[in-house]
Amino acid sequence: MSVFRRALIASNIRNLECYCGVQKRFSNTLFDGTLEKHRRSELSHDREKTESFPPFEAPKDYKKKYPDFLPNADWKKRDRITEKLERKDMLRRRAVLNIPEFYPGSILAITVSDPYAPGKYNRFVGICIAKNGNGLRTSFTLRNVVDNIGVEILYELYNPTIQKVEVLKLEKRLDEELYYLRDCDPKYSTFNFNMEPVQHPPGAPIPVNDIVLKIGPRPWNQKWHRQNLKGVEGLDEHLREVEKKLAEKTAEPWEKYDIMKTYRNSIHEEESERILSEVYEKNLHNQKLKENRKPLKMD
Amino acid sequence: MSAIQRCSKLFSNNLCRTIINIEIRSSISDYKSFAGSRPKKVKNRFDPPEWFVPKKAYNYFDNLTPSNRDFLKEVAYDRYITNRESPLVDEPIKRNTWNPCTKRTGVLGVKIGVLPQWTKDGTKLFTTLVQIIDNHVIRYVPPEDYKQSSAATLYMKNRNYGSVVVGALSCYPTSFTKSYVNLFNEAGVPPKRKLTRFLVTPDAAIEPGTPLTAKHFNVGDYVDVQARTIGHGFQGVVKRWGFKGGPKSHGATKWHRRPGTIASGGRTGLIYKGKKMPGKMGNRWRNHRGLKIWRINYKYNVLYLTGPATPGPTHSYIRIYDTILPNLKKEMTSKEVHPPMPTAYPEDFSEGLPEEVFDDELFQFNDPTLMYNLDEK
Amino acid sequence: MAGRFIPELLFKRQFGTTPLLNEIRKMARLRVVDNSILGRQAELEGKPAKCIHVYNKNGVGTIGDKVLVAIKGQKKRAFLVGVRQKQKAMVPRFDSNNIVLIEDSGQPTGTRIRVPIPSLLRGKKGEFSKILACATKFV
Amino acid sequence: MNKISFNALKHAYRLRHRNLKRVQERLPTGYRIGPRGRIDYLRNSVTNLFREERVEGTWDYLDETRGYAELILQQSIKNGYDHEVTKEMVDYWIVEKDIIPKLFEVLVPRFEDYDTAYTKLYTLPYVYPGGPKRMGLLELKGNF
Repeated sequence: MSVFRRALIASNIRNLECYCGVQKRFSNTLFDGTLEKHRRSELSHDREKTESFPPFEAPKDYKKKYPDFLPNADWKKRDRITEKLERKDMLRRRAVLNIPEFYPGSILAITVSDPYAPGKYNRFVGICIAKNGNGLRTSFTLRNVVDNIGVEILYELYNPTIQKVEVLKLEKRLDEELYYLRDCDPKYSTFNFNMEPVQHPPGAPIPVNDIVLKIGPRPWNQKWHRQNLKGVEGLDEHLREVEKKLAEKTAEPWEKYDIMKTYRNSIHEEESERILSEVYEKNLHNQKLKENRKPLKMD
Repeated sequence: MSAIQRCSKLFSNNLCRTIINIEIRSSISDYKSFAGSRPKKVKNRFDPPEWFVPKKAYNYFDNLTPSNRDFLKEVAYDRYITNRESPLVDEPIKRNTWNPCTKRTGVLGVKIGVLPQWTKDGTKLFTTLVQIIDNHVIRYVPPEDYKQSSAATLYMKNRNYGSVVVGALSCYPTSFTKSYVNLFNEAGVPPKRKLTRFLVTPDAAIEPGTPLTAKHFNVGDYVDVQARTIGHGFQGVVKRWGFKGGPKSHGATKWHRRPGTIASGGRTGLIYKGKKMPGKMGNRWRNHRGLKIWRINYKYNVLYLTGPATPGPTHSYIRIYDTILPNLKKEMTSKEVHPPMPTAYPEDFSEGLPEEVFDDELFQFNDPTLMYNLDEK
Repeated sequence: MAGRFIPELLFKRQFGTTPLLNEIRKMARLRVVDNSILGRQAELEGKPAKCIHVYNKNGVGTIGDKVLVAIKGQKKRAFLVGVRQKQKAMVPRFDSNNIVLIEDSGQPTGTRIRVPIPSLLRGKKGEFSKILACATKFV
Repeated sequence: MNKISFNALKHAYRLRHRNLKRVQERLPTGYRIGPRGRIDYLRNSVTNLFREERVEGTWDYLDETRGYAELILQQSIKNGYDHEVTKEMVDYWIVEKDIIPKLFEVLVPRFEDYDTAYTKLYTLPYVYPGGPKRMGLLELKGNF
């Protein structure tokens, strides 16, 4: 009897393996779990040492401060070692370049080395309208109106040609993406290149600018009425009845409540804490290095 | 339908299914007994060749008590690690120098992802990361013997190539059949999950049991890559070949994703060979040649190769070997440092290794920000 | 694409506009950004310049390419100095497709460009240097 | 709902959702199918689970509901009914409103100290005669 019981338990375990986050990606791939087993296997001649996680607990605001350290949640592209190597590169770059925290809606000034410009550098000021990607692929877009024409530039955050990132005004907007500024009055996306930075006291909460803009006449760049935007009003003036009905038809209000979907598309707390504590440890290490450097410069 | 499968319909519970699993697994694993059950055996196209060794065995490991399981692990560890008779202790094969005509062995890696990197002129490039986990040489067959074996094709018989079998990912021997585990006796390494074969010239002969790591390659060299592409299953003509299909509306009935005519009538009245049709898409062997090694991580044995377009999904096997492209070979010969022959041994790195090595043109993230020189135009 | 520069009263679309690729091919409407009289008049009339040909192998124009345009019943050559299409990192994207008209001799028709032009055009030489001479601002 | 930060699930879950094609419920307007029908089915089965504490059905469907039930329990233990987003979530997912007090007065105190998953899924024998459906039984732990 006991043999059968064990066989039953064994079958359950095998059952578990095919679901427990180690699902096979394609027919010609390894299970995640088996690969991890082999990396740390005793029989391996160059096996990886099990690393103890740093005892530090990252501050709570780190998740908002450093969102680009959290990897892509697409499980088909994930790998532990790749993410670790990527994070190392990011931290190395951050030790050289000071990258302050900013959000879509805050006003930035970016200085880039440019081989064609007279001083070999180029400075651009604008409002951050989107922040995309994660890891080394993080990018953001700045928008400004220069000489009555809208200009947008996409910057890669970890590009080695970026010399300086200045935050002139730190604030948030009601939406995560502000592409609708393209169809609003140009005065809302006009910023002076010689603008003086607004000081943000350290530790204070980030102010939310709850300005609601009026959208311009059609044609629009995108179908704004289908996007549930909070920072825009006056959309109904420009819509016909057919379009309103279509918008109702295509809306998916239940998608907001699909909690397993949000769980699968995000990185859960335990994992993000583990990643951010690593970042925190490295930051502390860098600070110590800086403090030690100061007396050296005095000599 | 076998009697066991039929009974699964009648007494369908979990216990019964496990027993069926055992039956089916054992029948597959012990191939000979399965074949022996038929008195008259007709040779089939899908039958395995004579030298085929059945690999998978029923995993009795789960049914053991934990203490017994640990004991078996200890025995395997003692045999393969602590009391291992290293084949390298014997008189090693003579090491030759590298020349452009030599073909060295390759390695069997696992693709682990794609990352962007930047060069020192500020241009961005995507690199594929390949990890080399636990590779060993399992067997070397010199050209004279290899030509006479049944596995050699006409191509191999006309050329003077020996064969090297390389294995990756060591396992405990309990999960494999006895005949499969015995393949690794010569090398004295634990049985491997995956095996491949590379053809080598006789001057690159290598002893069984030699470990292969990321040190096998130098930064700045060029490699070729072989892997299976992402499998998409059975697909229609629109996804597989990019046909246009039909209109979505305007009175189209059942004519949205169809191929149209496949041949004309008249004199020929036949469909040409190679006509693009629905079928299984992907999961085929594909080559990618002339990829540069930009960066090597010795701590985790990771290579950074050019391009996001290396075949296969993440966590798939990938074969890597020196390039065969003549122009890139010339470039490699003109360099001062040639690839290690037949592979890098630990005595070559007695001074110790850095954690990472970069190509000269690649930007390191420790470096200061790229500035352009004011004098340049 | 070009609806922005046409007076709303004259022409109002009654059909939906899907997100555009904003590619500059033949028949694409372009905006003249130099201070030439020809360009100014065409804009006021509501008949902007129309691309007839792209001097390019793939037929899709990008920043720095030369195009042939039809403007007020004339054929004119022009250079693209800013496009609406999505660009690579560090390359600016503008809200309209901007061109600068040139004569057959290669001399620009206007004397001054009214909008900023991308900085990477400064790397171009030869025919383009005359256009760079009348630029006011780089971005 | 996007603002919620979830903790790790303790049970084995599938990395891709199931479409639940066979969900077809009659409505006055017609059949309810597609992603909306899927969510509506799951809402009903989650409320059923909290009411009965033990539900039988096809294994695949129960496995799908299990994740939702676990997350709702996890969040209601963590935040309570006063939390704005959790309240909205619970109000949507529990269709019969008399279960909500049960969730916070009975189930939350029961599962507060659990380190493991809150539910358990068993396999049941195949139904004969019938199709080759894998049947299952989903229950809340600690029910009597």
